[in-house]
Amino acid sequence: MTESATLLILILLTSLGAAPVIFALPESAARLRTAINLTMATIKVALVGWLALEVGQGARHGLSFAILPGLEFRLQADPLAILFIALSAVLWLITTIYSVGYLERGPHRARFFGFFSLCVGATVGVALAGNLFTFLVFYELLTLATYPLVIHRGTAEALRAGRIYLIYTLAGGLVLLLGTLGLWVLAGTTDFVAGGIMADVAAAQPLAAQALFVVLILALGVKAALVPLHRWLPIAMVAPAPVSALLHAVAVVKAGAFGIIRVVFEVFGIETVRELGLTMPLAALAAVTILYGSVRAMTQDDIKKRLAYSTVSQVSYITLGVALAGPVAAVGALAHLIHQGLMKITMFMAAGNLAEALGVKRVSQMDGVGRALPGTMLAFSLAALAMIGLPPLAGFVSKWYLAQGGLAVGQDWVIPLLLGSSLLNALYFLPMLHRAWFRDAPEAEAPRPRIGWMLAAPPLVTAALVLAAGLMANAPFSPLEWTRFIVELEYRE
Amino acid sequence: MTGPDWLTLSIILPLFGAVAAFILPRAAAGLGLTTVAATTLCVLMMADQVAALGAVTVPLGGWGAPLGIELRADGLSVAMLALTGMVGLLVSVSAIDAFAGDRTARQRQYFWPLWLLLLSGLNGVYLGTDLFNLYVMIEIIALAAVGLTVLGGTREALRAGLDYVYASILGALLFLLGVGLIYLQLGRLDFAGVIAAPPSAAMTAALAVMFVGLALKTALFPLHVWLPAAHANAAAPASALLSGLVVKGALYIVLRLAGYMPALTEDILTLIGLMGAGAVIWGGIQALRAERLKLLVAWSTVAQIGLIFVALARAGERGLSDSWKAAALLILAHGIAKAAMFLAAGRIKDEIGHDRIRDLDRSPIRPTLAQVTFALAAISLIGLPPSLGFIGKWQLMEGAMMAGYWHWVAITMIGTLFSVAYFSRVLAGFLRFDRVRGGPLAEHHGWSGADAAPLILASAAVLLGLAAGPIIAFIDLGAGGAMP
Amino acid sequence: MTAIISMVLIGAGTLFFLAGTIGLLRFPDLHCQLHALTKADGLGLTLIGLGAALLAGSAGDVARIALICAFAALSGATCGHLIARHARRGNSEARDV
Amino acid sequence: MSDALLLFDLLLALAVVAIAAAALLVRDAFAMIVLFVVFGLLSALAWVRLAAPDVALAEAAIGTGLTGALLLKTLHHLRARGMAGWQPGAVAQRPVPRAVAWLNAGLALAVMAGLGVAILGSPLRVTGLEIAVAEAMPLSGVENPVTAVLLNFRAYDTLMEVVVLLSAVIVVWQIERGAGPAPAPSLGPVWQGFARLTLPAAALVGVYVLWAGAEAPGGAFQGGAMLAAIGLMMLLTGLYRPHPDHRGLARLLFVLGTVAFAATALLVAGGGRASFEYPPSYAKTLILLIEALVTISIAVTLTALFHGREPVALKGDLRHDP
Amino acid sequence: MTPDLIYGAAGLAVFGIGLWGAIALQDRMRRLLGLKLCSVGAGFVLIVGAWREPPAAPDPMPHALVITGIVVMLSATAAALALIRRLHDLEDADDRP
Repeated sequence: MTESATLLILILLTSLGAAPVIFALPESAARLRTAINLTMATIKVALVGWLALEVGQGARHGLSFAILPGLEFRLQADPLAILFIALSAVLWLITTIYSVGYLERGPHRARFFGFFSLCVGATVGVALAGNLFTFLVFYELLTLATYPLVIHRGTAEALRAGRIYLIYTLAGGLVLLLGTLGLWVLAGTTDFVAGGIMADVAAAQPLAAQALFVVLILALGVKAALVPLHRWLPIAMVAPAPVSALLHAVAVVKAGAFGIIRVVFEVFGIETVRELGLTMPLAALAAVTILYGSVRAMTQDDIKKRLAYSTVSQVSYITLGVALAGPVAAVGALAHLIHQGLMKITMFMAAGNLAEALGVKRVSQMDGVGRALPGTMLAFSLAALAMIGLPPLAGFVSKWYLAQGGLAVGQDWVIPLLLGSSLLNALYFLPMLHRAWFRDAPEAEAPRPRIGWMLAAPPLVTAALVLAAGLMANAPFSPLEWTRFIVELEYRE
Repeated sequence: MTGPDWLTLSIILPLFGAVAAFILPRAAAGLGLTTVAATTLCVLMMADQVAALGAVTVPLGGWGAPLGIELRADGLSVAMLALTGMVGLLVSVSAIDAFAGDRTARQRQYFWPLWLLLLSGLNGVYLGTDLFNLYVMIEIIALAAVGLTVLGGTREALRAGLDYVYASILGALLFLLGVGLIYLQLGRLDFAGVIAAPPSAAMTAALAVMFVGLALKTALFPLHVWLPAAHANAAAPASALLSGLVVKGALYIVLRLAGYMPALTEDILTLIGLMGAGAVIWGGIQALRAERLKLLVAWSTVAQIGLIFVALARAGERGLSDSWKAAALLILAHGIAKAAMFLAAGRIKDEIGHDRIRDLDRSPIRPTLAQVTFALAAISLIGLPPSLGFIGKWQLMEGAMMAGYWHWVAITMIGTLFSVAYFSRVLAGFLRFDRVRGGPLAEHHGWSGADAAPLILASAAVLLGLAAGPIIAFIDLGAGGAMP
Repeated sequence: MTAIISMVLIGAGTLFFLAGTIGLLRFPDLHCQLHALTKADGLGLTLIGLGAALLAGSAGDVARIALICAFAALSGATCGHLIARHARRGNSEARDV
Repeated sequence: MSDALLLFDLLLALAVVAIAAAALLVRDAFAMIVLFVVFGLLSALAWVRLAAPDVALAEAAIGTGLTGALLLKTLHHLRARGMAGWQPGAVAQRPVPRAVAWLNAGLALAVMAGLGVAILGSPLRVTGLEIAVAEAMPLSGVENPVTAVLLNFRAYDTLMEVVVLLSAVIVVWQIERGAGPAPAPSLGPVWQGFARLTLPAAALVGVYVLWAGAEAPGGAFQGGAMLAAIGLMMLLTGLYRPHPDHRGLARLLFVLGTVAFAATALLVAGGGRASFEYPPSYAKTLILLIEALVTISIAVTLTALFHGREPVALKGDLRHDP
Repeated sequence: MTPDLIYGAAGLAVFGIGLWGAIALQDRMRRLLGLKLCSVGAGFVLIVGAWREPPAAPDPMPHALVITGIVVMLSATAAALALIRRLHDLEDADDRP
């Protein structure tokens, strides 16, 4: 089981190890810092690729050492972990390029990149966690690493947002600690085992098991931005663009969703959850979040807030897929984990470019933006259409599987829900596209602002990935293929 | 054995160091540091002796337990000695820098003899098994600690020092009265005698008086009034020693007695827990209202000590045989983290010039290394993973949950929330840049060699959580019934 | 026989101490009080010393008692002198004594 | 005959408790100190009645004599500087509200009552360690059991006690420094004559008490206290004026006792003997050697504690120490 | 009614009075005196523990402990008094303009 732990440690070290080095670098050593960042990111992508290959062939790397009698700090690389690491590694590389360009002359860059790589390290840790205890360790580390990034600008408003963010996420962390302790007391172990460990406990004390499930979902729901606990996400948009791009669209939010997947599949086991009658409430909560998120998104004039609310609703697709408790729905959920990440990061980077180059922050100011920044807006439009669910693109694939999953399990109401939410998506994305392309810029033809390649290229690359994920869905190493591989493993036990 | 054993050496060596530092004031710093290093070496040698043989007992003067005094090193005592050695060494390194200027020549001259006497007293407490001997050791610690408190020479420090003297003398005398009453009952004063004692009303009364004395010395909630002023007004290395190590001596004795007290019934434990809970809440409230950084850190000591007593009472009487381990872990975690935090606070005050929390974000100079140390120490004190504090709280809550005492779990959660609240007041001050006045922002300006020691301590506090397994295994060595 | 004589001597000595104390309480000003104390107590002490010497066993004890009486008388006188000298110098603090 | 002594005991006990209360309650500070000294002497007498001569000697010399001298010196210091006619009420601290005062009194009373009940309920006169001490006496090298316990059986305790004294002088020197208050006035010829006669005699008695400690009540602490009394006398009357150059010697004398004791403790260890275990044949000589050095240390330390400050010439201090 | 009962009670009473003094009184030197009374009270308890019926010799162990206690209490008192003097100087220096 623990063939070679060195690979895992190396992956972790590329970001956790790099952070202190970056912190120590003086502010002026910008070139050296960028070099370190980029090399580390590329090494990580390569390592993750190699790990994915090995795991593909059935190898299971792992590492664990006992902290307390019976309590282990365990890392394990199962296919589900690989899915999430691949996403964060690739996107970290792209976002590093983007943020180097974005923060050209800004202050405190050493601190920014230090915490940036700490965050990704934590995200990788969250993915690799072999039991709920290790998951909790990296979950809290993620909170601590993201707080300084949210308040990076250091203004009073940023600090207020930071305080709200901290209250929500640390409270979530505390509740997760309580949940982990409850699990440890009830089941004697907190390990993630395909098929779950709570089967017998649920049979013995159904009430305690239900309570534990609610506590865990509540704790993870904070980061997965389920409805009552989502308020921190739009407020945290005060952070600079790369932070909202990578962290609030990919790392932090996905960590919550990933946690829910782990809890439902590998702590409780899908059958136990169904027996405890908890699948329906979870699905309902997800549905409410999807609709609520979309409705709120429509009313937002600020671009980043609109994208934030859209993230709130999109992440709940994953929770919905998990709650539908069917293999096909699970594939849809996991695929959406990847697709939504790719789509949302493109849009956030595009929004960043608009703010950086044209000073456009609000939807009402987006008239004629398409001509000013053709490349960026092309990527934005592509991602928006994919998000709405246009057939050949990635969004459609995951929604299709979710619908199939719902039907397979007899939850017919899923179809109207998905259609409705797609309609809502259209309602808040299409006006933006319309303003960008079919309205001409209000004042005279402004000189075409030049933004460096570092800002222009990344959205295009991610948009291409979105396209690829949609078109070549059945290619050997496409996200969809990999999720089928995971779900097949998950349901074999 | 060819020469004096490690146990006596670890007590007498700092004594010789103190004498040398007192006689040769100019060479005090060098002598002091070498002595602390040598003592830590002694402790390490003792540690592997204990690891090999289990508990090691040295009958001083060759007279055996009831008549003479015995030194005993088991897992817990060596763990505390290691804590004192490690924290002491790093505080000493930081003190060399803190008192380097000529303005602080007098403080430099007197810091070392007092600190080494304190070290000798602490090592004596951790190795002693005779109740009266513990009383004498407590007095040495008290006197040296008062000396360190008033090292600054300011009026507030002296007034706090005076209150501290009264509290510690009264505590010691209550302890002495308890020792007297126990001698009246048993006719012997060593731990073995106390264990074997049949529970009786007089025995409970004696142990109760001793506990009140010790509660006064550890500043447990209703008797905590003297601590915040004393720790806040002392010089940085001194307050690190006071908060990090001095309080631990009395806590260790409480731990030892709690292990053997036949009379520690359920309701006494609940009372202790309630006092601890009071400390957690009151300490938290006061820390939120504290104006100055060091006062906030001092109030957080009051809260953390309360939590340690809650850990002792977490699983009631049945769980006591296991609760003391959770308390011991919390003591170790708090010792390391609090010493690092006080050193960091001292560094920040030196760099910025003041330690008013409200104006932390106004200064252009940002000693980021010291601020990072403060943040790391805060992580361990709040109890976030992977710090040792987290493992301590984990054990506390786990024990309480197993025994069904949910109120202690709630108290720990409230304590954690309070600590998050008052530490984020400070961290927000570090990370805010829009109200900077007087000169350009200098991010790397405040860095200096003096930050190394606190940073090592703070990162040790955070990373030691991963090594909790071996630590707990070590604490278990020689403990339990084997105690003579 | 010697027991009766020593009892008488010690009784007389105690009486002198009593007189000295009454003198201390009754006399109006400092000098009279000093007078009463030093004289009466000195004599009282010597008588008690004599009585105790009779009861004492070895010569060593007698020598010790003699030394005690001598030094007590000497220090009594000196203290009386110092207090008087202090008072005579009209030092403001004298009145508080 | 024995009930007469019982009557005496009762009276003495009542006197002790009454004077203790009076000492705390009397308004004038000087009267408080005088009452305290009387209380100390009476409790020493009580301890003689309880067949504890060594302790009575120590209490009279150190507990009452020296503490009384320290209190008087502090009172003089406070009065000389500002608080004339200093009454407790006059002190700036806010008076304690009556309810709290009674609460405290009630608390103290309750604690004592609880203890008293618990003690009376338990068997008294449990056989302590006297048998163990008696058996080990021949090996201890001295005849007086208390000195045997102090310097052989629990030598480690006594070493640490000397360390406490050393740390006290370090703390005192660290707190106060610079020239002392106005030098004491000269006390005239009568005093010089008296001093010339008694001080050497007192020194002789001190050494005798130290030497006698091996067989009869006495020993290092009592002898040290007497020699310290000589030191006090010389300080008070200006026969010796502390000078900054003497600091080096003073520090050496302070640490002399501790170093001797600790060094012996370590040197005897080894060859199957634990530390502090004197070889029986050399026990008496070692004990007396240690006692002598400790006595010197104690005498100098107690005198320095009375002087109360490190005799260093502060640059800013006009009244340089003469 | 044996001496040790009488003095035991007296000792506890003195400790109580000292405890009250140390807690309740506001003035610095009185609180210190209260602590010294506690120390003597504790000494009484130990000495009473050592007393045996007259023909038998008392237990020497508590005697040694009380001697140590007295010296320790003196050290603490000396330190506290030095603090009081120094604090008084500082407060005095501040009050005087």
